[in-house]
Amino acid sequence: MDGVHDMGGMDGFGKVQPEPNEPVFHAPWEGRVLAMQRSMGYAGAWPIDASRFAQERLAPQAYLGASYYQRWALAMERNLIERGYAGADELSSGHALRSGKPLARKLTPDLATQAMTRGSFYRQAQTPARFKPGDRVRTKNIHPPTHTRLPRYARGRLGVIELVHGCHAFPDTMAVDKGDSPQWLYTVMFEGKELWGPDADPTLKISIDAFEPYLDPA
Amino acid sequence: MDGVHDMGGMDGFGKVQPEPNEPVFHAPWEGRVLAMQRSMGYAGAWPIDASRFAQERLAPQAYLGASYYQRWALAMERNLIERGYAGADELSSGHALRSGKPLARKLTPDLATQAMTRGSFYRQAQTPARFKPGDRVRTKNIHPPTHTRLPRYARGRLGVIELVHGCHAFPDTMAVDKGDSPQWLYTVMFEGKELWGPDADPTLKISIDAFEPYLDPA
Amino acid sequence: MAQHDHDEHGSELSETQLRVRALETVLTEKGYIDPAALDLIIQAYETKIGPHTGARVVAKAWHDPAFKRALLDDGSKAVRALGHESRVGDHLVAVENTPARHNIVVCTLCSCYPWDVLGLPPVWYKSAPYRSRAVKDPRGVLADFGVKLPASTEIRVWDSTAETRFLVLPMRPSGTEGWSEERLAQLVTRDAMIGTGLPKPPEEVA
Amino acid sequence: MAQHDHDEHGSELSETQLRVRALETVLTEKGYIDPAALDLIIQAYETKIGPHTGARVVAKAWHDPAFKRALLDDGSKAVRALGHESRVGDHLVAVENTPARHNIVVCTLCSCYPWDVLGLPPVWYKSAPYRSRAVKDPRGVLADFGVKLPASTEIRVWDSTAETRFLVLPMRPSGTEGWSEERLAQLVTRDAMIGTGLPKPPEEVA
Repeated sequence: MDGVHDMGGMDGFGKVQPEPNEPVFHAPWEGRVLAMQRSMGYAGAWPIDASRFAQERLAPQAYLGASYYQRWALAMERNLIERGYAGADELSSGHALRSGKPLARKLTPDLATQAMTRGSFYRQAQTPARFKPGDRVRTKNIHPPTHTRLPRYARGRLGVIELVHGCHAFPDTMAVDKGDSPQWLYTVMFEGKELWGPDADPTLKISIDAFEPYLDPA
Repeated sequence: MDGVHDMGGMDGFGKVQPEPNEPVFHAPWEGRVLAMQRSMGYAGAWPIDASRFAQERLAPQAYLGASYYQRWALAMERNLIERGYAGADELSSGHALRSGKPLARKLTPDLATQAMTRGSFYRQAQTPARFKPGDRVRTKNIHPPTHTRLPRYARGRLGVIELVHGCHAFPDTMAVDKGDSPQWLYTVMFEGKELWGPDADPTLKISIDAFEPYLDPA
Repeated sequence: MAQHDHDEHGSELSETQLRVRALETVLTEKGYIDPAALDLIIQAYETKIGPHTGARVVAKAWHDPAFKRALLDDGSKAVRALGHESRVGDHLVAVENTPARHNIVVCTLCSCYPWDVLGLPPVWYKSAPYRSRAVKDPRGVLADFGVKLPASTEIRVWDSTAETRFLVLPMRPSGTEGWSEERLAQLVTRDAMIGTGLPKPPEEVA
Repeated sequence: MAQHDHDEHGSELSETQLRVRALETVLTEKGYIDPAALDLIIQAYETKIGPHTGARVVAKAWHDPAFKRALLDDGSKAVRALGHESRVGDHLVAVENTPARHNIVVCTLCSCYPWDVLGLPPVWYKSAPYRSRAVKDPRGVLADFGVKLPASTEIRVWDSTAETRFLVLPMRPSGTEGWSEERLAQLVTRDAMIGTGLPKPPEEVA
């Protein structure tokens, strides 16, 4: 979806403000949210793409007004309710009012640290890769109303395949529970002026990682 | 600039909510803001393009959080300060602390109603029109950091000239006090699928009014 | 500010009210504006300028084929020739609905609107939902207004990105043969002239 | 939740704190999560997983040409072979700075970041100013960090739009000939591995 989360190239947000000696968490609740997210992910409650899509569906002003972990918490609440893991009544009362839904597994303390490594998104290729390094491609001008990882600033643009990352689970289908639909994944490199016009920094090159369905030969 | 004001095609804002029997103003201050704006415009304090550009430069969250007339008021404050008509100290104290800057004219009660008609933006053409109805054009993919009236959703897209509106003052230069730089103005029509991809409503056609510098022959 | 002061007397002033009052005081004290002129502008929008002007234009176009041609040819010139008490500036473009094509007007970048013929825009016209969706999902927007058009009707969206202003000329409802201009004008809603609505059915007008 | 409770004891709880506590209670009572496992995850990010892992990887690449080749060839495999206590998942890609090219990593769509080697991302990395500007005006972003590169240096921005994760391999500072891996690692800042900073100059390390 073309939400405010898709902010690459948007002007007006001001300067980047690094924080010296930044703590890992700014409040204890941030750590709880992070750990709950990882724990529910380990349990197989929903894929990471569904977490992102739930964040994207926050109202634009709410998205911009919330901190990173606040967005996570809001997205988690939404996924819990939408997927029937908890009711809005339970979240507002702060207690379970019904028994839970079965989950594939549960993250217990003995498994906690080993479960922290990221999972693999590699999948068995169904078809040979359509593109190889050096190939010229044009990204599609698509505007799906659901989750996609093709940012607006890089749609309908001419680029070059730089890396082939193998075949990966496809976020666009994962986010809406339509399976992992494995797709070849490429790093596609664009000249700055192709994305930002003739006044762009001439030394600038930008890449995205693009799934094969996002690309046409050029 | 690619600000959040450029929201054509952005998803996530929800349904349109018509208000039955809506009043002209929802609070008396709204009318004061509107009338001050028109009054300062009549006085020649700054062009309408500078009002828009000042709104666009509000922080994205502030822009989305403010109502229409709140944005006008914030933009007016910014133009007053940036152009030396009033100091931030005066606006915060609520009183003039220094004498005013000369203005071309002043809107007095006897002139009020006749001054309410919109001004003309027609200008003498410097060159013949480059395009005529039926010509195919491609909008440029430009991303100026300043004010422009070429929306992001219609950049780098193929369209057809539908109407020629004559030669008009150019907002891109007006907004930054670089003169009216007269330019031919055209209604350019796009097919829905050219803007929104193959899944667009096949009956949809969208036009923008585009100044000649936004267009290349196609 | 007399009326303004009176309205708010005794009520708690919001931050915005206070800020706007400070603005007006500074501009007045600086000699830039005359509050009495502001009163007249506000009064004009509250009492004189509004969609009834556009409605009369539409009704005349329905009634008078020569005027309709003139309106579609040059909106500003045609409306000015009517000699309305509210003047009409340049760059007004009238766009005609037909059985094959429905027009909708929006301004995605700010909220440009044909003030001279419709008055000040409603809040929804200036809102993010309308500005964002009208160019991408106009049928969804029409559904928000309870309007459903045949799937075959072309939807033509006009994004007001310059100083041109668009007035939709809706289709004359059937069953109004022989009606006077005045009676026809009662059928013409503001939303019908933006394209988010249709004229009233004849039976709603006495 | 013991530590969590203790930290907040006696202090006023914010709306967010209360909401997150309700969430944890519901998930625990439903049997989905074990708060003791959460404690261990938090503890790991606070004490074990962080940019020191990436710094050791970079220092080894500076020190050992064979490892550097392996790292650039397959980041995940090379780092896993080091046998760090914090495990490294798939899809890690190391990108090398040279005098001709400077790499910067961003995630415009959310905030993807190589947690396994750098720990959790700083707030600025997740902020709208960074996410929006890094792909369009990376030199402006570098200026916000006080970094100025030659105008001729190519700026190569990697937008992490999939599950690949990027680690910048910065240039080894001159004047560090003969240094041990441990000493070299002290030069490697987190920002240098994101591309918004440069390694420390040798004189800053004892």
